[in-house]
Amino acid sequence: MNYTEKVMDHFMSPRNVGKLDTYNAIGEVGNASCGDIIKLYVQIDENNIIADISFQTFGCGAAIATSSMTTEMVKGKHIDEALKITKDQVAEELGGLPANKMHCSNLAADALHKAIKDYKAKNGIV
Amino acid sequence: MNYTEKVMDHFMSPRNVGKLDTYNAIGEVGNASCGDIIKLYVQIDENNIIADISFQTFGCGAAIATSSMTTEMVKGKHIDEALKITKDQVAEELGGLPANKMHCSNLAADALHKAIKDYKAKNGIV
Amino acid sequence: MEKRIYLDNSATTPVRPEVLEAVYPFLTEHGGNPSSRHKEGRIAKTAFENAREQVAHAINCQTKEIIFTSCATEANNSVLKGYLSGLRGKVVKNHIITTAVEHPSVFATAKALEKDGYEVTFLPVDKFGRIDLELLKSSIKENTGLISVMMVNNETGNIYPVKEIGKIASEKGVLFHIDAVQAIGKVPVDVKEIGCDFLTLTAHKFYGLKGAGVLFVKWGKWTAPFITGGHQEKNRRAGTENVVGVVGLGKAIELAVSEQAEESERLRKLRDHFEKRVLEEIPYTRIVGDPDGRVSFISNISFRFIEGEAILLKLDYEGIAVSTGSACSSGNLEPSHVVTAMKIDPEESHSSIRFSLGRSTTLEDMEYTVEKLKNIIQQLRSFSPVYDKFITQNQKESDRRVQ
Amino acid sequence: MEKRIYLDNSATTPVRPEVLEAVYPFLTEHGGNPSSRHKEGRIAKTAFENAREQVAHAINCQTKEIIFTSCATEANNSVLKGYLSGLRGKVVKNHIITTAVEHPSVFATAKALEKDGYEVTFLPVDKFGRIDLELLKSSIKENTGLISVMMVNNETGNIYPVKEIGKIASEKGVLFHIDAVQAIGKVPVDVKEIGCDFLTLTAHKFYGLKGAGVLFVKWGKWTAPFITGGHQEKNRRAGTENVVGVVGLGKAIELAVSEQAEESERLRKLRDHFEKRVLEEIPYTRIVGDPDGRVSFISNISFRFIEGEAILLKLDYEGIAVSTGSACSSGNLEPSHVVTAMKIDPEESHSSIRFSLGRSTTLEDMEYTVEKLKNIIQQLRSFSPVYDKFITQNQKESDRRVQ
Ligand SMILES: Cc1ncc(COP(=O)(O)O)c(C=O)c1O
Ligand SMILES: Cc1ncc(COP(=O)(O)O)c(C=O)c1O
Repeated sequence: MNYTEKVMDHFMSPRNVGKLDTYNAIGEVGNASCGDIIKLYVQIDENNIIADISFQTFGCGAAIATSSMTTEMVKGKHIDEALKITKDQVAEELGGLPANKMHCSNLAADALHKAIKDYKAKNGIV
Repeated sequence: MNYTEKVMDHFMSPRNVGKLDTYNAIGEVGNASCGDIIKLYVQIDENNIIADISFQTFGCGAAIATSSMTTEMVKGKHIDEALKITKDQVAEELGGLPANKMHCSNLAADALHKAIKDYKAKNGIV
Repeated sequence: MEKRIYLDNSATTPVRPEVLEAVYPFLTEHGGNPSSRHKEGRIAKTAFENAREQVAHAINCQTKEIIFTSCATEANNSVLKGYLSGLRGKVVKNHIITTAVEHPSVFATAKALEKDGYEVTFLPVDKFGRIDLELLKSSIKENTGLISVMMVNNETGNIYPVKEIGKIASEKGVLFHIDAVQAIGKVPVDVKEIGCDFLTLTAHKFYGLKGAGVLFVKWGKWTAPFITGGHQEKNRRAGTENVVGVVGLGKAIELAVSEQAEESERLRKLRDHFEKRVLEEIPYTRIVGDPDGRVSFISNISFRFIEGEAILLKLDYEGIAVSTGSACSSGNLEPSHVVTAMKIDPEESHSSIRFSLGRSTTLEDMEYTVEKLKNIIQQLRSFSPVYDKFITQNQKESDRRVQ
Repeated sequence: MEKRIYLDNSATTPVRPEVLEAVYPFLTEHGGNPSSRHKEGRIAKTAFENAREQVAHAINCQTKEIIFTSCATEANNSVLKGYLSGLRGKVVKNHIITTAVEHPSVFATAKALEKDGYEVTFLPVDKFGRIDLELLKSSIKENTGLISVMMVNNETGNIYPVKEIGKIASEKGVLFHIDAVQAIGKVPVDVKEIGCDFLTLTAHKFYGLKGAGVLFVKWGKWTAPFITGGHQEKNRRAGTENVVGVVGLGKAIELAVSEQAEESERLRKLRDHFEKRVLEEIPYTRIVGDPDGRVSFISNISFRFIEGEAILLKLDYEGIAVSTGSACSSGNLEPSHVVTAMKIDPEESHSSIRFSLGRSTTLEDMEYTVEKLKNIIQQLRSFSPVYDKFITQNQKESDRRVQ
């Protein structure tokens, strides 16, 4: 039921918060009625490396912590590698999440995939 | 629910217990399956006064106390006066009885009435 | 020990020292069963029955009208289900009227009964959480058997007009049940004056122990025993009596009711001061509930653009205990049925925090809480996408206006 | 304080010091609701879940198989009624098998279900209180859904062959419920080894507090929630958790099970010595129950020609607490259904006293009790009309023989 120490750490001191000054990809998932909205701002460089990333999150502790964790996990990674990151990996990296939070509040990886896929489509990358 | 002090007194130190050496009337009520048997031994003198009385009781605290109380109440009384004594009066004299004991365990007055009526019938008293 | 500010007294209250003192002998030398005939039993019985008198005195009824239960949830189940099993085989009176804002112990139970083929009307509420008495009246039909309305709502603190409902119910010959869990010790609760047939309480909302509750059943009225077996509570609730819980409940209700007027006033001042500061110093906040008809110890405030749990956790870290929506449904992620019934918009429905004050609450606590809140709300909004969007739009609009 | 000898441990046990120590923090500084997300809530939750582990360990099951209830009576009601509501609308499996000697929480509930149109078989017992396994087997029919048999009888101490019943039940695909209230801490209780689907316990029989019970539900098996409302106990038992009761239960069961083997042996010696002396030194006495299959802490003895309550009161006056028949039906005047089922003759059925030993019991206690009993029995018989008749008849017969 309770959050792990790592979740609490990412929740209390979230990494990469806010909106990047410059970004070339955005991914947003969730909606207010389910209580979670996660928006990622991503700066992808010419080698398709995630040079910088930040998040805005409306949501519970788990939503904020998973957002923060996801940005940390993918910063500096090639976008194709980043696409391989799953929600389960994010939860695992945080030492686990309460069962009722696994599904609804662990959306950051989805937002990331969305951002990358949009970027790829826009830039004709396959 | 609990017994009054007076009930406990009559239960712990019952008056007039056992079987009189001489008696000319007996009254028995109750049966083992309902858990109460009361038997009174009565010595009625030529003036129809209860000269002596004793009881044997198989039963709970209330049954023993009401038996004891009844014998005290009627000793020295004329049988016609004794016949007027009711179970409610016995209970009252004891300061009350728990509701569930009023009915089943308060039988001594009945036994007394039986003894006197038998005596009257046998001796042709009307 | 770390300093803590406990503002979750609607969820549960700690045991107060006088209650501990009252129950202590029954945790040590007096271990008897009230149903036993020996001295140990009689001591337990006497204390147990003394608690019954304390309750009867507190709500102005007779001792024989009190049934002790394990909690209000059991008592509410007993009324709703027991009332119905009293009807077994009869087709009439299978309609219940309740509200859309009841505690789950009534709400979910009524929903379950509905599934079982009974007819239930859930009275809607307006955006302040108020019910419409005219609607209640007109909802009563030939087959209406029971009205169940809470006295004080556990999420908003709204007070419902139970006296008026009692009048309507008795005019129409319908039984009336009140869930008074959040009312006792907070407003006067007098069953004679109200005129109800059933009323439920739970000890742990007024500084008693968790695990002891009360079901008042007006003399002459009847519900089928819900828990069957032994002869306890005159065959109306079987099971060995919870001596410690009930003795504690007795002491707690005696104190709660005797201190009610003064304590309510004290908390009203603290609560009003707190709300004034929050509404003035933190933008985009508002009171959830009926501003004109609330108990004085609950403050439900929505902080737009942020989700409640995040606020709760940050406050907790700062030493302040609060809850989001109903504590009873905190295992859940949905906004509560109460907030939903009030038609608060989905985003805001996730943003509300319930501050519930209690005996330990001081002015310093409330000042400290305001200060911490200001930081926390500002910080959480700083990375809220909803806030960002709102501000950006506002900016555009004001830019447009300026042009 | 007056010296008391408490020989009514089957009715209830006092709270043991280790349990008080375990619950004390939750009566003082830790007042939180386990469902709350803040620190106060987490502290309560942790202790509460720790108790669940203690119970799971004690009866050898998984923590998710444990539901905490307010008492065994509630748990027994939950199984019998919840099992049935799981069947709602289905005609099959509406037959329950139980025994004629169950505790009222099963017996009376089964009787009530019978009235509601369910089919119930009450297995008879012999004069020792034993059931016939062959009869049980042959009672199972196409529509049998549940077998409910207690592990240890609360009046006689008889141990029932639950392992054999478990085997029969699983062979026939019938659910099996055990009321293990009087068994835990007295004999080993291992749900895996027994192979049951439901099992119930109550804390106050093993030195926990009154008001906390356990319902074990084998994983994958199901009963409809009995008390509905909040999400507590994974929606299987609504109502704010009784933290003090459950934390105490956890500690109590841990100790009871770890001390079981040694304590049972200690009590067996005391009990056997007591019974030997009583049977030898007081005429017209005998053991009620199965001499070859009883737990070691109960001694039910009939003292012919006297009614039990009189003995109880006299013993109480001498400082000794005992009970007549079942403590649970002591509001009643009838001989218990258990004694009736054993076909003990009516007069003797009123004459039995249950001595139930416990942690506090010493050899001196038992010696003292024998001495007091001798006087009391003699005194009460001295004015028993039944005794008088018996002696007179015996006298006549022996006179006849002499002539
Ligand atoms: C065998 C048995 N089952 C069930 C119970 C009921 O326990 P409780 O009264 O705690 O519900 C008892 C004791 O009262 C008992 O002895
Ligand atoms: C209004 C209301 N009714 C009923 C309950 C149920 O009380 P309990 O959980 O003690 O059964 C609560 C609190 O939980 C409540 O706030």
